[in-house]
Amino acid sequence: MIDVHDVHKHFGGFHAVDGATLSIAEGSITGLIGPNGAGKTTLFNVIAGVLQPTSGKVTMAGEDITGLPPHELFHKGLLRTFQIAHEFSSMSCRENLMMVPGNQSGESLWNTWFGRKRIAEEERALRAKADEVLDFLTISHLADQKAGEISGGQKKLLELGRTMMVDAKIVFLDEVGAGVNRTLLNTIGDAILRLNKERGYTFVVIEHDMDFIERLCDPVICMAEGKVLAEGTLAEIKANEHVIEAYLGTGLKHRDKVGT
Amino acid sequence: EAHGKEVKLGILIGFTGPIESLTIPMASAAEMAIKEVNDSGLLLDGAKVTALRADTGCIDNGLATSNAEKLIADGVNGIIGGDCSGVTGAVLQNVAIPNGMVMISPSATSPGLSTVDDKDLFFRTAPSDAREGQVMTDILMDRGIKSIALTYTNNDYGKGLADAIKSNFEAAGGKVTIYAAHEDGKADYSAEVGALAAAGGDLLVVAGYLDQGGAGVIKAALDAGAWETFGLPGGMIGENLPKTIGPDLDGSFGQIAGSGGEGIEKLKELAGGAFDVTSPYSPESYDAAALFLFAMQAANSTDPAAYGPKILEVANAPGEKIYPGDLAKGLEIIKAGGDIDYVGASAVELIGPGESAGSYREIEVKDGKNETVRFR
Amino acid sequence: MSGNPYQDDRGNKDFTIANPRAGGEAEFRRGGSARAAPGGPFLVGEAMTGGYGKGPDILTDCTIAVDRGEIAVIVGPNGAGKSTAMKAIFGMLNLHGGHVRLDGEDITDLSPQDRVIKGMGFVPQTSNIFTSLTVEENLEMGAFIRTDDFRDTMAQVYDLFPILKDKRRQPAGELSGGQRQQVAVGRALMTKPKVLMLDEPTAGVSPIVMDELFDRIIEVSRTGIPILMVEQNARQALEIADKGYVLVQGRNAHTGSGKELLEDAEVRRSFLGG
Amino acid sequence: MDPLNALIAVSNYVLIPGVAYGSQLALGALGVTLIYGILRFSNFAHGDTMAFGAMITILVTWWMQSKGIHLGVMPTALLALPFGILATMALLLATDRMVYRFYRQQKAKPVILVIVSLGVMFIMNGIVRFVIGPDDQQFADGERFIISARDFKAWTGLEEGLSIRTSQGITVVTTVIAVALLFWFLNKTRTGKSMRAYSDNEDLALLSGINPERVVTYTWLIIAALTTVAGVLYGLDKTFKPFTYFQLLLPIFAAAIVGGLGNPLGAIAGGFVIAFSEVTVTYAWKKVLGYLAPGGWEPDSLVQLMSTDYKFAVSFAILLIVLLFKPTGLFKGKSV
Amino acid sequence: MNDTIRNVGLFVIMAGLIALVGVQQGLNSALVILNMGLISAIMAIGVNLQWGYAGLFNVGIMGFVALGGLAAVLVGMPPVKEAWSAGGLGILAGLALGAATIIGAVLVMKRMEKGLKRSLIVTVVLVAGFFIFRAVLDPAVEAVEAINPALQGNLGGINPGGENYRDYGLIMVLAWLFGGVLAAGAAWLIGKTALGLRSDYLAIATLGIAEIIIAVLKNEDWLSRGVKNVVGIPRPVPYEIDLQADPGFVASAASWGFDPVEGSTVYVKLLYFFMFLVVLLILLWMAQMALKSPWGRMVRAIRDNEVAAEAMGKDVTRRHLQIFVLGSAICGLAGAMMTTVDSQLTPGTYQPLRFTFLIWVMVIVGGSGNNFGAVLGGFLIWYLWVQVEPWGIWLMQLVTSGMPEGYWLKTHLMGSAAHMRLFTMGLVLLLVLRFSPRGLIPEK
Ligand SMILES: Nc1ncnc2c1ncn2[C@@H]1O[C@H](COP(=O)(O)OP(=O)(O)OP(=O)(O)O)[C@@H](O)[C@H]1O
Ligand SMILES: Nc1ncnc2c1ncn2[C@@H]1O[C@H](COP(=O)(O)OP(=O)(O)OP(=O)(O)O)[C@@H](O)[C@H]1O
Ligand SMILES: [Mg+2]
Ligand SMILES: [Mg+2]
Repeated sequence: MIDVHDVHKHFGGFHAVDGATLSIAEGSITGLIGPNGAGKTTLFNVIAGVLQPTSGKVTMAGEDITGLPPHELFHKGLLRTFQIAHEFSSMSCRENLMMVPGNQSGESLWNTWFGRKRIAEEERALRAKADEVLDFLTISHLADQKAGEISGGQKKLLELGRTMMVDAKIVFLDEVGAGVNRTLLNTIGDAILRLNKERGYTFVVIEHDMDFIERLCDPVICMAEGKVLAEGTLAEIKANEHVIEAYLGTGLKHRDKVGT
Repeated sequence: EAHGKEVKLGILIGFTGPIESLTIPMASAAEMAIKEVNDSGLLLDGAKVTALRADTGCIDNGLATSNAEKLIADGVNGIIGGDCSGVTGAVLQNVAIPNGMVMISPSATSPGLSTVDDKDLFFRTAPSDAREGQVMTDILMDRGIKSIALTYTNNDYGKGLADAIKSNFEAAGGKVTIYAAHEDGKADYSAEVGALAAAGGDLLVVAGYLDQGGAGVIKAALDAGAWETFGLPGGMIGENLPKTIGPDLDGSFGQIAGSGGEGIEKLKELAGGAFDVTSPYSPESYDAAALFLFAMQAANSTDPAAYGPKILEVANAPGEKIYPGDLAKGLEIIKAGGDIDYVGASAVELIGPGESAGSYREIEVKDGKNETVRFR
Repeated sequence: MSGNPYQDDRGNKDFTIANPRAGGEAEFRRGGSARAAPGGPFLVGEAMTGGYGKGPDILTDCTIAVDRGEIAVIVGPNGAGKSTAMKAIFGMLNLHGGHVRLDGEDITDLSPQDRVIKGMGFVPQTSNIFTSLTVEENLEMGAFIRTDDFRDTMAQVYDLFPILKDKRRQPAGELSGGQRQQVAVGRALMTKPKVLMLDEPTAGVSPIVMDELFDRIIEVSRTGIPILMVEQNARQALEIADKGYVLVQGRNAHTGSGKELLEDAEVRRSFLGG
Repeated sequence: MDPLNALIAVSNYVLIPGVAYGSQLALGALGVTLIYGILRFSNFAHGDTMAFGAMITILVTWWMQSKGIHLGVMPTALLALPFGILATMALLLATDRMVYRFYRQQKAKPVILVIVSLGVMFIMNGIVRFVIGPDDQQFADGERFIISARDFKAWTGLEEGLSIRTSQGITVVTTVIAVALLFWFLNKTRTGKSMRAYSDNEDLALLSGINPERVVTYTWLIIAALTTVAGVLYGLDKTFKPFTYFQLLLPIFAAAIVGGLGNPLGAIAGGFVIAFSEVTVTYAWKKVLGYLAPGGWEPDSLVQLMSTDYKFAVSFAILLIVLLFKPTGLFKGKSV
Repeated sequence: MNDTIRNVGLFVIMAGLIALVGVQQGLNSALVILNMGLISAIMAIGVNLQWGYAGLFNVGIMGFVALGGLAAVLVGMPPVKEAWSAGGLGILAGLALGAATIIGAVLVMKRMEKGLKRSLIVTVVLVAGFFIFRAVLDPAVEAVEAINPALQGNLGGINPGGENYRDYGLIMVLAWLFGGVLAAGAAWLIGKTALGLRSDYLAIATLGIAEIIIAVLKNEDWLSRGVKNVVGIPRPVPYEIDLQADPGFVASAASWGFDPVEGSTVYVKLLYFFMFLVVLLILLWMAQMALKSPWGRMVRAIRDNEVAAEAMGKDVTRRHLQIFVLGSAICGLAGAMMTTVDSQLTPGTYQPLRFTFLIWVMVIVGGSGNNFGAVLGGFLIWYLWVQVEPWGIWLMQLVTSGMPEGYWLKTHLMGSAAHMRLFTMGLVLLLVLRFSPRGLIPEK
């Protein structure tokens, strides 16, 4: 589906992504893990067109998409969420969702003056769909709240919700779990699995919560220092010494405190 | 006709905006003429004249028109103004002509205003640019100047005057090495002086305002050592210039409208220290106010339609010459059925469609003072 | 777009006439003074009621307390008001009900900066670092109120988070998400606080760093500093907690020791993900 | 061939005026950029604040002159400067208390503050004209030149003169000192760092125990000093007239933007870019080329890229080109 | 509902204020304020579209307004035949060459690989093009400007009326549209280069382009006489003196109780009023419709968070360009209307304070992000701009009332009373913002 070939991204002298090569199979839920600062988000941004790679190539279904602007990638079916939530803060949550689908006829100025009937119909359908998504995310009570005034976790949900408004091919999720209540995270996980099965979405998931990764992801890719460190099933990765040393660690030292 | 006991004159000039520093003396001068008339008690059997000030912002057509409408609503009998040619045109076309109101502008010099079909409602006491170009050329030629650099303030006054100087001077065989505008009120004139100096020339003629960009250009030129003498048209003649620049200005010369200097001296005497009579256009403002009141006296009416045609009559020969301070005398003569030739502070002489064609004083700066060396 | 996705969360609002950096959210308050109110736990927000600006009440009659040597953990669904409760305790929003007491004094009327001087340290959930200052300057700002020599504290922080030492001359805004979290905690530790409040300190950090952080938190609490934190990694957090609060819709839903809560089936199902 | 005269001509008409004007703009832009960085808005009242500081200084200067207090070859205004600064500090603090603080507390969007500053500008505008009137005011005294063109020609026997005014000298020296002080203050002192921290993240500054009101006060005090110095130096070098101070706003803003808003280094660079682009692009190279060309051959035309009518337009065009290659300004516009 | 009542109330108060002017200073004064208020409101809508809805910071409003003024000349005035035969073709050829140079340079930029060679060729094309351009243009300009310079010296416009061009007043409606088109063209050029870069760039670009437009208007005499102004631009309404001479009109005015002078002046202003009102209502309707639709939602999303909007498939740059062009066109339209009311083009009047900052004040005080707010702001600020002058004088009289006649301070203070206009303006501005910091009718 997506092939990343020897991508480098340098900030000044710092090599945030340093020759990453990986490929993501169609229909998979690929986990991307790695220590803080490994270059995961940067790689995401390169693939999603937010950053231009210093060198390297990204292809999607064989087509070169290196450096395409994000809005064009969207229309090719590539969506992403942000690690730091990027909600439309002055709009209501429902509007946040309704704005997503592309090619709405109401996005042409001409139609807003002379094609109002068609717009009204489309809007009704969109609204229904948005409400459905809100319901799914258990935040329908926030439908009319401004997105800037909801809690951090709720913003994350909203971000995920946006990807559900269209038929995406591949969705990049940057730490959906951080700051999300675990019960809710389970719901999100269910949603991801369902989207993957029923609609055939491909997912790439950055996450630090191993339970979450374990439930969803196969395969898992571990990055470190801008390169791919290891690749395989989670079990393989967990057994990898380098990964343990760089990323997983060996658990709490102050075990004595636990359980007192 | 029964005379109202009150005559109202609007003073519609730019109290704020680019020429704000000129307008206070202008208004004071006009109000001094009004006071003089009031003190005499002779106008229309003891009518009392009041002045209403209103702002044009100098460059704000919308504001000027609004304020003109306000003056009309307040029942003015005539408008002294506007000041900058732009707003003057707007007020003339949109307020004065529709309302049949007479305007006498002390400072709008743009030739373009002559083309407005003004229904004989528009007059000006400021002399025309074309005439001054000729006078300046004569002075330059007499002094043996062969080439000049010419800079002008970038508005209709500066441009019109500079055009006139340039065409006259070139026709007389002189050479204009560079012809460049400067904007008033800007922060820095190094660029202009650099370009002017590079072009060279015997003399730098600055067709600007003495307390605006003009002074800035001269200062910068002197400091850089580019020129030591300057040609100074009317807008640059005033006490403030030698005061600002200092002794370095000695030897510079120019001309300003004024007959025999008598008028302006009288105005100065009259004003005492109340305001600066040499400030540009303040003599013209005094004269504008006086013309209104004489014309009203002559028509024995405050109706613009009635006194309008009289303005040319009182301004021009024949008749007894009237100077500042003589307003009472003038009113008396008119009342007695005599004729006056108002000379005023700026040598008023109206030609054609009500424009001034004054004579000029040739000025040279000596020991930090503007001295009149001859009349032209 | 100038590249850095962390900094460039700017929309396209104009930056020429107005600086895009979000202003503070803390409500303005004229600092009052503290009154003696002896007894009770070391830090307690008692029956707090209040919300943002003129909006609805987010907290209703909510009580949170922590005593010396204790770790107290607040858990709850997203939007329950956990962060709001922390801000309320720190004086960043106007309460219209309840009290905050610290070390035998009623500090309800104190301004946030006075609370810092009284010894409270706080790491907010979002925008918790100075992005344009270097890492080292961030730590120095943490020690702003200290007049003594803080170099050894800084060394301790660097020991705890070695990556920060490498990046200490780099603007903190250029760090990755997890690195920023480390800077934020480091900044709070620099105050040498008498009580430490952490809003989701482990959000987005890798497992190894998370373990380190928890270790350090335990260590800090052992020195007698009470710690109040909000956590979504609730299971781990409750494991080390002496006291746990479950907030739902701004109210105390369950309270108990960490162990009790962990064992409560209802709590597990609804809030800890089964 | 006469390269020496060519060099002198260029120095006299391009370099020296450019450096002096550039320093004046830089001082102004520095203030704009500080307010932008720390208080988060563009202050349209900046030009009029400069006028106010200069006005007080002028009034004190006149009083001193009337008492016979002089500073030898230096202008008396330098002695009066501290009074001007003090008065401006008082004015700015009062304005902050009466106007800006309210909006800060309301968490008003910065653009509101911009418009508020427009209101403040109108009011200061009125106050200055009220007190001292709209006219030109003279207050410079002391020795006018360090080197005058006439003396220079006499000494060197060269055809071209070179003049350096005292005010130009003072301007450049003061700018260097002010800039160095400011940098030291912001980067090395505790207060300076706390100002940068506040500028970065208000809430977090609060959580670090920084008193926001104190930061704001310090900022205004520094601004007062900077604006008064800038205003007085400008007045000494050119002339004092309220209207021109308002007009200064445009080049000052342009300088701050091209340098990268919020960045003090940028403000300085921006000042010089603007000043030099104004002076060089419209310069007529005729004379210089005349000196350089062999055998006294002098070009006929002015060899001027653009007439001075387009001085402003050209300097803006240059800004556009600079920004095309450096979209964030010469120095990355960031916080202080 | 509550909000609606409040907003309607605000408009009613505004209407009341203007009506009060009518009572105190006459119908004409009120109508002048009303008409300029309408034009201001239109400009405010344009700026609000750009800033309030899209967050685009345009500090070059003045330039677009001035282009509208230019359009009024280029459409409304008759061609100067002598000038056209003297140098018309030369000027057209020169301009074409200039355009060709720039297009050539852009093409080279697009076609060639980045590198030293490209930069060199682009530079050569530009420099050579510049000199050829000047060589063709300059003599033609000189020839044109030599034709009757005191009164003409320009090429004139396209008014077919010749000598009687004033009879073709309705052509000015076309001029308004052309003003919009001209401004839109300039905005497109700016937007093409500036949008998509950081927004500081747009600010400086608009600031610069406005200065450049004014510089061209002031210095290119062949175009619109430069600083010498163009007077006597025709108008789409009858002339008052013609009405005064028309017995039919005088009779009907009398039946309404007006004398001919007042009747004619009021009538003309009313005609303008209705024309402007129609334009305003059409624009307002269009803006409201657009903003309440998915288009408006998309625009708000872009303003809120450009990065996210881009990731959600919205072409941010294109949308910005569209809005920037539309907003500027509205300003151009208003500029042409204003020049029509003035009957003259005066390049010297275009000052940033009046035409950029004042419009900004209108938008912010009215309430950015709300078209009705912008309209209200347009009226209110314009009203204050012209009406606070007497308040200032009144205030000064109050202050000086205790002082003896002729006392220096009194003279001084009364002398500076005019400056109270700006002072009072500032005070009012601060008061409005104090009690309604998000504007009078805030964004919902
Ligand atoms: N704009 C930038 N300038 C300089 N360095 C940067 C920039 N953006 C990121 N970096 C550096 O690049 C490295 C990789 O950052 P990235 O955000 O990709 O990490 P990550 O793998 O997503 O980490 P985390 O799990 O903590 O989010 C970090 O060390 C960071 O400091
Ligand atoms: N600045 C604000 N203004 C108005 N309402 C707010 C603001 N911040 C949060 N809220 C509201 O307060 C409620 C509680 O928010 P809070 O941030 O305290 O939740 P939380 O428990 O910390 O959630 P999370 O786990 O997602 O961080 C939310 O419903 C939110 O809508
Ligand atoms: Mg990341
Ligand atoms: Mg929270």
